[in-house]
Amino acid sequence: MTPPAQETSASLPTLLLLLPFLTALSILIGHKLLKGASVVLSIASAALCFVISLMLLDARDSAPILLPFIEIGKFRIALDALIDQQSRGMMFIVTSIGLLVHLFSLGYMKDDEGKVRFFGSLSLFMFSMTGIVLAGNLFMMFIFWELVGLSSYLLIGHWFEKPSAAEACKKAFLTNRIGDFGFMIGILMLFMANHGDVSFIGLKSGFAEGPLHEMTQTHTTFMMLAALGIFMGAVGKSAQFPLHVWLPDAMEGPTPVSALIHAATMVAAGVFMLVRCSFVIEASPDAATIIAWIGGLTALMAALMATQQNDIKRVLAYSTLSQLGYMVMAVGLLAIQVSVSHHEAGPGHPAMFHLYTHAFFKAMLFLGSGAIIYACHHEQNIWKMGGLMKHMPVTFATFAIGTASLMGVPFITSGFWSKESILGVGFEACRPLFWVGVFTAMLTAFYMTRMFVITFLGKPRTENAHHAVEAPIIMVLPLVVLAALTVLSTFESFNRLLAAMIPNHAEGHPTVMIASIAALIIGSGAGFFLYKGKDSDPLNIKLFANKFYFDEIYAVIVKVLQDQLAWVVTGLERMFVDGIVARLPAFIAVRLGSAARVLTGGHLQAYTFLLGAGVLMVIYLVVFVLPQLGH
Amino acid sequence: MSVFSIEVGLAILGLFLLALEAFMPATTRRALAGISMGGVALAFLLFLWVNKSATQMPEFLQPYQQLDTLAIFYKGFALLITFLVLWLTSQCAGYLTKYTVDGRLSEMFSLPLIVCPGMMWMAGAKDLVTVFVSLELVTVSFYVLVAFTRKSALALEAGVKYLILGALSTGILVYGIAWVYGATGSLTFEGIAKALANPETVKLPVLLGAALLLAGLGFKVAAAPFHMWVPDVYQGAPIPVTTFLSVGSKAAGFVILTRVIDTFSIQGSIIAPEVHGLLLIAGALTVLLGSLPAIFQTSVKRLLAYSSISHAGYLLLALSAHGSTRLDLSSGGVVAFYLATYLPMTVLGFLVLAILRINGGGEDVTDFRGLAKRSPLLALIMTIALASLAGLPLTAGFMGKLFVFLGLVDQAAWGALGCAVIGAAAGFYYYFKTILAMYSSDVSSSSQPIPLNLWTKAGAIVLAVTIVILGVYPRPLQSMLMTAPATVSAGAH
Amino acid sequence: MPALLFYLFALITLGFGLMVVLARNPVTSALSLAMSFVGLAALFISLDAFFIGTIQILVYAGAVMVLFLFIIMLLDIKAESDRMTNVAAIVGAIVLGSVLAVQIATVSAAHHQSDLSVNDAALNLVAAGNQMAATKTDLPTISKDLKAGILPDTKLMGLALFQQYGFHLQVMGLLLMVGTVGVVVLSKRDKEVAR
Amino acid sequence: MSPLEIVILLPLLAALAIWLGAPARATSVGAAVINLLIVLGLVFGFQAASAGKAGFAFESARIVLDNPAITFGVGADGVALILTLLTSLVTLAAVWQIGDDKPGIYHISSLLIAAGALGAFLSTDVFFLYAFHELALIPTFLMIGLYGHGEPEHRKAVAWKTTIYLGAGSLVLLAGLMWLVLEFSGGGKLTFDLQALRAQAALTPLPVEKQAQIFFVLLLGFGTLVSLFPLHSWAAPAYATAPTPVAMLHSGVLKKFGLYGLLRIALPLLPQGAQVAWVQETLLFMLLGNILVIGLVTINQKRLDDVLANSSVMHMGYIFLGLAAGTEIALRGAVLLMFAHGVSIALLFALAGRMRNQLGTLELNKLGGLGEHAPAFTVLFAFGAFASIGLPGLANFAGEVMVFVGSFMNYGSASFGALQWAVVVSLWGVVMSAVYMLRACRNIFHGSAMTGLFMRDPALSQRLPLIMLAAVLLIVGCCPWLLLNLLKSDLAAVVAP
Amino acid sequence: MITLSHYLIVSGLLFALGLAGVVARRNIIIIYMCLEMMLSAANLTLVAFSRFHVLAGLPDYSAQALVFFTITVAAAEVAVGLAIIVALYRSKQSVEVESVTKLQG
Repeated sequence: MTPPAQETSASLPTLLLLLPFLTALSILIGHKLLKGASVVLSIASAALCFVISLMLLDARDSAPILLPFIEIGKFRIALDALIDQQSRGMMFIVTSIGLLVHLFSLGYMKDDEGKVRFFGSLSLFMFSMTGIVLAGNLFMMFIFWELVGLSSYLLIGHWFEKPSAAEACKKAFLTNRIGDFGFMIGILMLFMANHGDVSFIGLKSGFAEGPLHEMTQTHTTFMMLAALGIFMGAVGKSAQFPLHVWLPDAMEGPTPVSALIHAATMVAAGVFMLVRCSFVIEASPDAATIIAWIGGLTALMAALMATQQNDIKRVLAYSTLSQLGYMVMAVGLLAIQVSVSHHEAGPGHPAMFHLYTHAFFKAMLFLGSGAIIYACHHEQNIWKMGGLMKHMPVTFATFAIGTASLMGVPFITSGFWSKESILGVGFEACRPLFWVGVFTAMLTAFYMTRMFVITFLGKPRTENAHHAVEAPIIMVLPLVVLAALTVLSTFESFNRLLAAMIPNHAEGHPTVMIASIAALIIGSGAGFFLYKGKDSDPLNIKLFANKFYFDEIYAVIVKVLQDQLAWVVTGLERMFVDGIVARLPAFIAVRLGSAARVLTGGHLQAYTFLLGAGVLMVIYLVVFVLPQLGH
Repeated sequence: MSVFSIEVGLAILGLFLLALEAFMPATTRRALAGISMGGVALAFLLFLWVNKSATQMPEFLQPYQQLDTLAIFYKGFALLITFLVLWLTSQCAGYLTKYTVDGRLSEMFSLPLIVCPGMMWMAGAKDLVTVFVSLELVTVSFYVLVAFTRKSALALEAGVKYLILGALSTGILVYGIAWVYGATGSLTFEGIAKALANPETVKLPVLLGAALLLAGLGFKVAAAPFHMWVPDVYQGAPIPVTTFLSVGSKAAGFVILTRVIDTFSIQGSIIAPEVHGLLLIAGALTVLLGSLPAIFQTSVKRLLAYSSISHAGYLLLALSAHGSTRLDLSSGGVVAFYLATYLPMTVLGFLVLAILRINGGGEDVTDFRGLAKRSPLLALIMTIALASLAGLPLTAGFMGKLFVFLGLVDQAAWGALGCAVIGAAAGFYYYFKTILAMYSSDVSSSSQPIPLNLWTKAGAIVLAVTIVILGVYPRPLQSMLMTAPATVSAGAH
Repeated sequence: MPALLFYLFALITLGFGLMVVLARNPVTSALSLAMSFVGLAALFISLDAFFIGTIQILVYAGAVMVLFLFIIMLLDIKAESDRMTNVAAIVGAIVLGSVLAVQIATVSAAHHQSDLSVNDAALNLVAAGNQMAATKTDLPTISKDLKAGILPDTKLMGLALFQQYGFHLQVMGLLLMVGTVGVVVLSKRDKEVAR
Repeated sequence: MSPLEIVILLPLLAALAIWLGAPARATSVGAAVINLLIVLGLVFGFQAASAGKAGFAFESARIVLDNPAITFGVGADGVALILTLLTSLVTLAAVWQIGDDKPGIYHISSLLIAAGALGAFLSTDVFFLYAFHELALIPTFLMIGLYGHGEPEHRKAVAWKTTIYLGAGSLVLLAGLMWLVLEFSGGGKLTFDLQALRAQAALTPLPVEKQAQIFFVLLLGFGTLVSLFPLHSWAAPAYATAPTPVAMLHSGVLKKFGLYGLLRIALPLLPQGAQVAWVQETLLFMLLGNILVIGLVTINQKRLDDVLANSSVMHMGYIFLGLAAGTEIALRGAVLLMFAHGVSIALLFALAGRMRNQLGTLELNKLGGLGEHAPAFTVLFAFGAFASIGLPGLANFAGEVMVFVGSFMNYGSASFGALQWAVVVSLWGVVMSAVYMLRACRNIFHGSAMTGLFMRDPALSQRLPLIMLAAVLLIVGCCPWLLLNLLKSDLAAVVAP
Repeated sequence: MITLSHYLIVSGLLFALGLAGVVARRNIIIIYMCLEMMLSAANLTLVAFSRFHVLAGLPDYSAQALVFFTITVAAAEVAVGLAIIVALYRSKQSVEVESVTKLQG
């Protein structure tokens, strides 16, 4: 797969890729020497990355080869970047939020003895994430896909002494592995179908007029399976139903991690990848429909779960889930739209747009929650908070902005526009999903209001909440910056300037707008009046509180389909395989041997008899048997 | 000076020693050992030196003795093993004398000097009379030798068993000779071959004769189902005699067998297929009956007896590849090669056994415990010997097996090959059992180091090195045997 | 030889042979073995093998059997007691014996000369005598006898042994020597016991 | 005298020296280091040495026997060189981590095993290729039987099982090789020389069905040595019981001999044999047995050494997958995977051995929280573990992905054959391996430390060889082309992609 | 008319008889006698064949020479054998086969 002659030099992206890697490596090797310096190193590299990504913003589209990997004859798997509008924008999000989170962690992890390890892992994550964003072919994508899995494993398990954290990181990795299982199959199918070229450019042309083109007509199932395989990767990474269970548990990690990885960037990588491969999905309407519905389902379910959570981070986690659901749904919907009306989609992608806006405000919300938790001495239960408005004004303000734009307050928040564009597509492509989206929007408004009210309004419910003070400047600063970005990202002019995203403000159907606004009002209103001044949850719905019992169900499945099966198989293997291949022959040999010892039993008479009998046998054999055989 | 004079000279030396023993009882054992070993050594050197062309033989011997490659090889072989046996005898004189009535070993030194020419004449035999006569010379001497240390009940029992069964086999052998003679009208291999190649010859009597003859010889080489005497006799007899039996008498038996088989499966022979089939079956059976019971053995001496049975099996299988022409070695050549590799490892095994006995140990596997501590050299050498017996590559034993297996694969005798594989696999167990015991550090019967005199060391090392050399560089030996043609040239063609 | 005599001697041979196997008392067995050998010798002679027949009586019936008897007397071995008769062994023996006999009989019938009688395979002594006389290794006595139609069996035997098989004869001597030595070695008195 | 002969002889001489009383540790480590340096030199000199040559580099041949023609011939192509490198790396690590309290036989047998492996990999003559492998039989047997872990009865039983299993397997192999030799010596005199056999095979290929039969016999023979399902039941107990250096060398290096043999002898001489339907389907069935059955068995294990031992059995399946695919990419991937697996499993066994020494147990549910006290140890283990579950950036991934890709080279087709389905299933195996490895990590290093079970990081001097292995994993994982460039034409595709 | 097969069968019967005796009897001396019987049977066969294998008008004396040797060998064997048996009797006070069953397995 030979990419087109590269316009811009590969040096800049290469640097961008290697910088965090080298940082992580040097921290791994030299942490004894560097000590505190390693933190600085890590932050410095993050900052540098940010700068580079800014420089890249006005780079021309290109597909430079960064590093060789495997090259045999004309077969090659290389690390080659694909620099285009999408990757540039994504890179901006990753590096900017990454930098801010680095800074925030400086404060948040101040007195954590695993600080060095934490920053090392962060750099590793930056490296892997950059890789995903830059990836120009699916193999490279897969490589870094797994690497972000690793870094998230390390970061979730940062406090590995806590059993819950240990379990959580394991769960996250394994769930992602299951996703990658499908992802790899999808890649291989495309590899086979497209004659060994899985670079995005190659695939795109392949679908346009290459070998894949007619296959989309002739072998629909094959293409659907391929598309779903690719999608499965996203299901794992972006925690879609049914592999969504790992994300809430991932909140065991330090809050900055949750902000960066499990809200803004990594979990969004699934969506990023889907958009990258949108042509695959567009090639198969059935796949598109499935994807859209799974997205919608996730969005709805997660929102319902969120309404009953009491852990501030978990509420945010579930909202992240449901927002991701939105984006995936958007991918599916747009694909449907394109495949139905065979016109090429517009430049910007609603999913990407929502990803972009969501990244900022969700990161901010998480960091805000982090600040709150920090202030309340690592108290996470919202019912143990309250009245924080007075104690932490800045946090309050930023949090408010974030909440608003997550709920999608009309016209003034970025969240509104991005959600609008999605609902708009839904309205045209698939009505039922449109209503699902609207309902989810209402729920979103509800639970965010709920959390906001319980946390900030009313009076403190505990000592911790009472003595809460504003977080140190190093932590507040990122909040403010993010708030600014959130607000800015509302205005097209800014985005144009960034050239990161082309938000297509849906000058859409009035129904869409009315519906979403109505949803907002109903939801937030209900939330406000229901929870105003309450000290405990007035309504409790076990089903939602227990997340539809997914964990329990999965626990049973794992137990039966894996552990007990393994037990049985082990028994069978010992019994039959070893038994028949090894023990049985040995047994027979030993039996024969002991039987043969009778021949040498020590009795002279027996010997003479045997000797005579032997002679007779030989005579019989030679004289009477063998001649008949003719031999 | 001819080969024959060497043989006669040895016999005379043997008689001289007997006389010496009889008339000058004062002669020390050392002197006897010295004279006999010196004599054999001298004979061996002369043998290497003399002109070994058949014309050198006195013409009254011409009809009965031949000097082809095989004959020369086996004559040399006989001299070598006799020397080693005498050496071994002088080694374990210490404990052997405990079991002789007069505390002397004199005949143990003189009889081998008479056995040796017997074997050499067997090696060159051209007709059944010579075979019978020399074979009986050897056998009768062995009756005496086996029962020699008769104060040990086991030796005596072994003697009795060997006597009865040996005599029985002799009877069968003679009867077989009678029938072969009756059916072919000749007692010389050449004449028999000629008759066999002649399609008019009636088949049935020949087959009976062949069956009885092979049965008689099969007893001598410990082929199943005539192997049952071997474990008992080997275990009971004094170690040097056991060595002599398991190497010398086996080799002598096999040279006869080779010639007989070559005769029977001569070009166009009417009984070739039957003989071939019998060899395959008997060989496979022998391997199994030798290997599988060995799994249970606790006495190393008896273990070696069983191993010698299974090796006999491989040798029979080697003979069965008479038709195969892929190797430069004829089947007889392969047998000779195998026996040449078999000699050093077996002698080594018995040597170590003897040394243990001398140092107050027994013959059980448990007596080998901690040998690696008591004498690392001995342990290493025994390991090499056992590895070679088990047929591990880079040792002599493997080369022999390689040729045998090649022959089997070439004639596509998968069944026999399977048996051979099973036997070899079982071999891994019972040989390695001893190795494990030697290196295991848990409490041993006695743990004081074993003293080794220079000669013992030297001899042992030489033998071990021979094993390794034959294992990695068998070229000289093979090229020496390469010119061995099918040893009987029938006038038929 | 008339058929009658053949059957008589065959009967003697086999009958006393049977006695050897059956007799309880070793002495009986030994004596009947001697008798059976006498019968055998007669059979030899019926085959014109006078010399062999003679030494069969001299060596076997004479020396060997005496040796046997002597040993039996020396050790004065009792008859095998009834209770110890091993049924299995006897059955086995019968089976083996009969099967072997059948096999041999079958093959014997197949031999190409099986139905030739001694007269059919007649000796041509005169011709042989002439032939012998022609050779330079002629022994006048032999050729004279042959020409006279007498079979000088012993002389011919001697010829065979001392001309053809001289070497083997020497080996036999060696063998007998070994036998003697062996006997000496194996029956030496044990010093400790003696003392 | 070819340098390769030195490489083979050096360990043997060192072993002899130790037996004669030289200081064990110094001698063996010294020899290993020198060997490693020589091999590295060869690796760098390889391009030059093999430039423009079809056959092997650094060749030399000494005639041992005329007919059958057996020569003590050595020579290296890319595959041999890669495996030689692997051997010298693992050998160094293995002898280095042997404690000073251990008797000399530890070093002697390690060196013997190493010499056997080196000889097998570097011989260009089938006879010696076979013979050298057997050289390791007795040392392995003795080490397991005498110094293995667990009750004496248990370890003896394991030693017997291993030895007899391997012995029988190699006898079957011997039969197969002889069949091969007899068939390919073209009526003339027999030859064991690989080049000659190849020439003959190119000249007069056998009828396909006969190729299939011979290939199958060879597969059984070699497969036993590689613990190919269902001929695997010796492996897991052997590795779990064997002393650390033996476990490292045997599972890391010696086991590769079987695969090497298939690559070196079976595939080139019997190209169609492997592709005959019934052979390939049987092979696929067997390797899926390795991956699925043993994968589940591994999940069921309760002790770390059992987990590692079984996992090493399981991973053979992926290499066999590469052989079954037979495309150039897949074959090279298999070679890479052999190297990677060797390094990673050796690393893991070394660490497990240390843990056993310090903690006295490897029961997963007894351990925990080691990550707190032994961070460096934990990191090293993580390298091994994640490598073995095929994480990108560590060596195994490149190999696995090449095997998978190589199996999907029937371009343009829109349907799965047996091979492709096998790949799908074995991809699930990757998930399973993640399950047991992460479980092990979680039980050993995460959570809170169990009382009484406490260990520290090994001293740097003890850590060095392990760090070396980990570094190799990382380097090869990031730049697989370093090794792949060594493979030139010597792995021409068996089936045209 | 007495033919060759008569002799063969007689000798065969004698041989079989000897074998049967060897197997059936437990007294080693008697076993030894039976062995001698077998040898003689073989001799009879040889002589018969030699007589019927007429060379130049004479019986084939080479076969008879073999018979001569056989008889000699038999004599020597008897001597040695009886010596061994005597030795056995001295140590075991018995010449029954049951007295030699120590070596087994």
